[in-house]
Amino acid sequence: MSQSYNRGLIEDFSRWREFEAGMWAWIFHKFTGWVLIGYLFTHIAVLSTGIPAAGASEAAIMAGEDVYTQTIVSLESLLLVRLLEVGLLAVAVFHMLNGTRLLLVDLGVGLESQNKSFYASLILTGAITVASVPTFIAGAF
Amino acid sequence: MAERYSSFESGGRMWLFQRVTAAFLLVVLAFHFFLLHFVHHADEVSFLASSARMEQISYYSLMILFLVTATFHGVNGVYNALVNQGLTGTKRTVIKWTLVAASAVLVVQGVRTANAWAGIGLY
Amino acid sequence: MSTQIPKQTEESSETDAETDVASRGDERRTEKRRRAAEEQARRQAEEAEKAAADDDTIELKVFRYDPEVEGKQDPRFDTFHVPFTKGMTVLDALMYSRDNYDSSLTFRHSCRQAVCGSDAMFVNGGQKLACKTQIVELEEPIRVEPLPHAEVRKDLVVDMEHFYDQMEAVEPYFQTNEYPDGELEEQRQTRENREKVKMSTRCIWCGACMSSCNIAAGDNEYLGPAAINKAYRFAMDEREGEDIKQKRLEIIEQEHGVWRCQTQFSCTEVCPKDIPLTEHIQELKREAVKNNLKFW
Amino acid sequence: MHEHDVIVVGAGGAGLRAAIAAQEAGADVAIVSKLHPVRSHTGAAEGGINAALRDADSWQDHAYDTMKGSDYLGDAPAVEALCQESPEEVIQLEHWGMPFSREEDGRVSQRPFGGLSFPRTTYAGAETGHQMLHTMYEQVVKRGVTVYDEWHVMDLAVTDEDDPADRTCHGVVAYDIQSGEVSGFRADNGVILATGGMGQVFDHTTNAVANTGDGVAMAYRAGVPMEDMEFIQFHPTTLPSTGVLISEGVRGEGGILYNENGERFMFEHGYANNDGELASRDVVSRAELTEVNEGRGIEDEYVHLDMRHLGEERILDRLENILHLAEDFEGADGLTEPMPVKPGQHYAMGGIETNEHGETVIGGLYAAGECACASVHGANRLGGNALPELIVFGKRAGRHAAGEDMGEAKVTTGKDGEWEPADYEFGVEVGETGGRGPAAADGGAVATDPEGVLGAAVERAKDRVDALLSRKGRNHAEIRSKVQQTMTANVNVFREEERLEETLGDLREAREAYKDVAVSDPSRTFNTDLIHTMETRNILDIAEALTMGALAREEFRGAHWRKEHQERKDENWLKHTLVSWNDGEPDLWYKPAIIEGENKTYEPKSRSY
Ligand SMILES: Cc1cc2nc3c(=O)[nH]c(=O)nc-3n(C[C@H](O)[C@H](O)[C@H](O)COP(=O)(O)OP(=O)(O)OC[C@H]3O[C@@H](n4cnc5c(N)ncnc54)[C@H](O)[C@@H]3O)c2cc1C
Ligand code: HEM
Ligand code: SF4
Ligand code: F3S
Ligand code: FES
Repeated sequence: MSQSYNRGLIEDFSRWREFEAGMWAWIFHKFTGWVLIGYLFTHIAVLSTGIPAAGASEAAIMAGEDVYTQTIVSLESLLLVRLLEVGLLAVAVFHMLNGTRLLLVDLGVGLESQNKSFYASLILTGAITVASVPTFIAGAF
Repeated sequence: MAERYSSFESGGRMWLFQRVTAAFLLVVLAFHFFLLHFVHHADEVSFLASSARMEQISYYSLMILFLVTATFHGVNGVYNALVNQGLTGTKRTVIKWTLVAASAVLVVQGVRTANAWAGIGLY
Repeated sequence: MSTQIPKQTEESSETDAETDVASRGDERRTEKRRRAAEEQARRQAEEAEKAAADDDTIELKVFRYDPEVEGKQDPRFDTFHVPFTKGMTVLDALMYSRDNYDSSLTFRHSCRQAVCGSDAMFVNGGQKLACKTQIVELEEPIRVEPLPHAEVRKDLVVDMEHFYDQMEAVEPYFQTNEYPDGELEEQRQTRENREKVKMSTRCIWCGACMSSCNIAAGDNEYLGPAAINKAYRFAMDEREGEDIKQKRLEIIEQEHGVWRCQTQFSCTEVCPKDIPLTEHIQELKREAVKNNLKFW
Repeated sequence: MHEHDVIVVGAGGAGLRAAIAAQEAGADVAIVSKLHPVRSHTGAAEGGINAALRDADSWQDHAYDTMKGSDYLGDAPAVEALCQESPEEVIQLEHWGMPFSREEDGRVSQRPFGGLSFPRTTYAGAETGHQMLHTMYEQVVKRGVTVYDEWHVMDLAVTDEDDPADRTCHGVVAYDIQSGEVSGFRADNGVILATGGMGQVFDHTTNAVANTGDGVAMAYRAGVPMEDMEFIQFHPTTLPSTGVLISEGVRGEGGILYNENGERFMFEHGYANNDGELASRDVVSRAELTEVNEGRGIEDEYVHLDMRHLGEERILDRLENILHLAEDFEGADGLTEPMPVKPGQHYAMGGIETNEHGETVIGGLYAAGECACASVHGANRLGGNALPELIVFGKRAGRHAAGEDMGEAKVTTGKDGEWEPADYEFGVEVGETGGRGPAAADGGAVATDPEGVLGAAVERAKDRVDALLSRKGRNHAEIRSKVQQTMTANVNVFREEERLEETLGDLREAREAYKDVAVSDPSRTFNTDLIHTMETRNILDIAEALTMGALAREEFRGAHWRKEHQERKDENWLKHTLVSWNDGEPDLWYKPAIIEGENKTYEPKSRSY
């Protein structure tokens, strides 16, 4: 048998340009899923400061001077963290909306309009994200 | 001829759990976001407020369930994604158990935190 | 159950190739290869000139590769200028290029009417059936490549063995435990049921769907949309009966079966026969879950 | 070398059915095909399969219709076998799961078809052939029959005897398209040819690019006569650029044909004052070509088939697939513009001479399907009669080859029964140019033991491939296209003596040119240039025999129209034309058609509907 040529990366050359809705949805869902699980780990790590905080004095807790409250407050005062939170919201909202789309697809509902529902997820994600910016940024300055 | 063995018997089950947890998360995550960013603002979070919420048994159990389902959903999702990209053999077994371990750590740590807030002595 | 060429033919052809090395024929062939390459270069130059003079031509960039021929071992793109005629398809343009410019241009084709499934290829970044793709619908220059995620044998020809293996792995043949009595009695089937399997029976084994699926690209053992669709065709046929359906569900539920599908929908998008592949796969998943719930 | 009891060449409907039958009869079978089975052109058939399934119908009626349709050139024993066995074969397909269209009560649907006295055309939507092909391939997969796909069969291995009737076929020689290997396939019991149509002899055809009549040419060179080659069916509505078939349904629904001047020529030029567009296939084809020849064609090539007046709703409802075909293959929108159409070659009634068991005159060599001539279609094939031919004669050939006793055949082969020589003088020399090989049969070998015969055939094939690959010369494409053009210009629906002679001259030139043919692609991997070059040789042989038959047959029967001879001449011409490759020289002869059936004689009547 003649050896045959493996095109490696060439295979995917120019493929993305023809990606249709379903493919983008798949990629975005993957991405957002990974971000979310990543966040879940960090989130729990940050919240764990609540464990040492529980050992603090009553007064400190009442005054909000425990490790936990301090950590959160100082994090929340950083603009970067606020922006990241907006990003997280966008990611979560997209994952939820597209996740709903996927659940419907699994139930065999709306397979015909799967591209439309993807675009709808995108637009809604955008809208919700923009609408929530004031709430998220409030008090950061 | 493609092999037709099945070491993945529970494929259908895992698939179903992924969907069921997704449906559950859909509701709880929305609630979570709403409560902690819109009703209460994130920058107003304090140990006091958190523990006040956690002391309610219903909220506590919801959050534990939230943690467990999210962990399962997220980790199983990652595992599936890797398997779908062609992860096989020893590598796959190693990653599988690593993920299980990570999940365990996550859940334990999460429960401990919740306990701390709720004033349950176990942390 | 194998309908493939037994492996030994591969070996014997190898030895053939070896004994050939010393032969005179081979020397002549080497010489000819060199000449062919020169000839090719000359023709291309001529052709480009001609094309420049004529503006009603289309520009085709075609992937070329041949493991045996010098100058083609490293893949490259050749440009062909083909005079446009109304109704011209990508396949027509390729045939014109082959018959008029370079007779070594290689691609599979036969029916020219989208029923034999020979000529699925990668045209301007999408899986298309060349004979069913009108030139006017494409942006120029038209880039023609072999199907992605398959091994290239030569030019636009890819190895289809893997695809065939997957198709044949799902017991793709009708099975039933009871036939009607009476010599000339057919099995009854309702119109609704025939309607249900109708689309799934239209598959022409072109492999476009398999090539477009990222999961199939990553997991070589994934049955792929076409094979699952084939399984669907039988699982949903009421003539087969319940216990056979049970068996079919087990087949599609295997590790590399339906659960692999991530509803990318690209298979459905590219299928030249408009088979709702994703829908069929999803339906099988639900059938499988329903079935499993009975046992869990 | 490979060895099996039965080797089936070709994996279309006929080949697959033959393989299944032989396997069921206990033989070790292998299929050798230049295309993967599901790529075979059987998949293109749309209309349906004729079978007398219902109580109100009978196989006798089907046989009567078929004899009449054949213009009495069918052989009654073969026609009766076809009609008797078609029902059980169709039910067999149903039992194998073929998704036929269904009636309310769940039984398979049947529809009316041209020339049939009962609606007995069983169908699966507009894709009957596709469903049939895939259903049978599924059975082949199930049975684990060995399939050597993408192996191009080059030649037969037959013993070297002077009389073809004494020759025996021991196998075939094939070229592996993937690797370039030439290998022998020994058949202990028999070789079944099922290589399908030969549409590529013409420029414009509904047939696939792979339909080059290889089996017919191979058998011919080995000594089997070609029968009734002059009878070619042309379809009046095919798309000009690809030859894709636009079904008769469009005209059935009321589609109208117009010429360049917008005249409804079927009426305005008096081709068919009663039926107009709905006249029979050959009449409409001739009318269209007359328009074009007289300068009223569009772009001097085609006419328009207009269905816009039917209204969008009706078109979408009944003719939706036609819209897709015109759009995909011609870039024409049937809703807003007329569709271009012209006549195209569609089906070859003639082929390898066989009896009703599929046996040829050479021992151990069988043929079935479109490449064979049993003969059931005679001078004209009825729509829906080719698919049943595949399954009925495929099965018969398969069983016989596997050694089943099927009784004495009533149809004779070779110069066994009654026959007469033709004393037609061709103005041009025909047959092989240049020298001859050592063996009497081309493809034969001087050796007499099976191994030796096959070995010699393999050696010769290897030499031929080596020669084609290493020498310098002409490209075959030029020659092929010349042959196709002259055939379409002169041997199509209109046949005049002078132009037929002219074509023989052109073919002679093409044969001369072919002597210098060479393959410019030096590769051993998937060398389609080489395959096409070998096919062109087959096209040449077939074109020649076809034209000879068309010249010699001085009458108008079925699809064969002669300008100088405008009537059917039953006294002289109730006989088959045969052309044998006699030591490189075509030998033209006749044998009587058999109109006596089992219980009745099919007396020729005028063929009017
Ligand atoms: C568009 C169209 C519509 C039709 N509609 C109908 C209809 O409605 N009803 C009806 O009854 N008939 C119909 N017919 C006719 C009928 O479909 C054909 O006559 C029939 O399918 C031929 O089948 P086959 O098995 O003989 O050959 P094919 O299906 O053509 O198969 C030939 C096989 O031989 C193989 N082969 C050829 N040469 C070689 C070689 N050198 N070496 C190895 N293998 C080789 C090929 O690979 C292929 O597998 C239609 C035909 C066409 C073109
Ligand atoms: C809020 C509601 C949510 C919904 C409706 C949802 C829905 C889904 C669905 C249906 C899938 C399966 C995709 C497939 O297998 O084809 C999925 C995958 C995934 N989800 Fe969620 N999800 C939600 C929340 C979350 C959360 C909170 C996390 C993080 C912990 C998360 C992480 C993931 C990951 C990592 C994947 C795998 C992504 C991949 O395929 O690579 N999801 N989600
Ligand atoms: S399902 Fe569609 S794309 Fe896939 S092989 Fe069949 S016809 Fe081709
Ligand atoms: S592209 Fe692949 S992931 Fe599923 S929907 Fe189609 S099989
Ligand atoms: S040539 Fe047959 S599908 Fe395109």
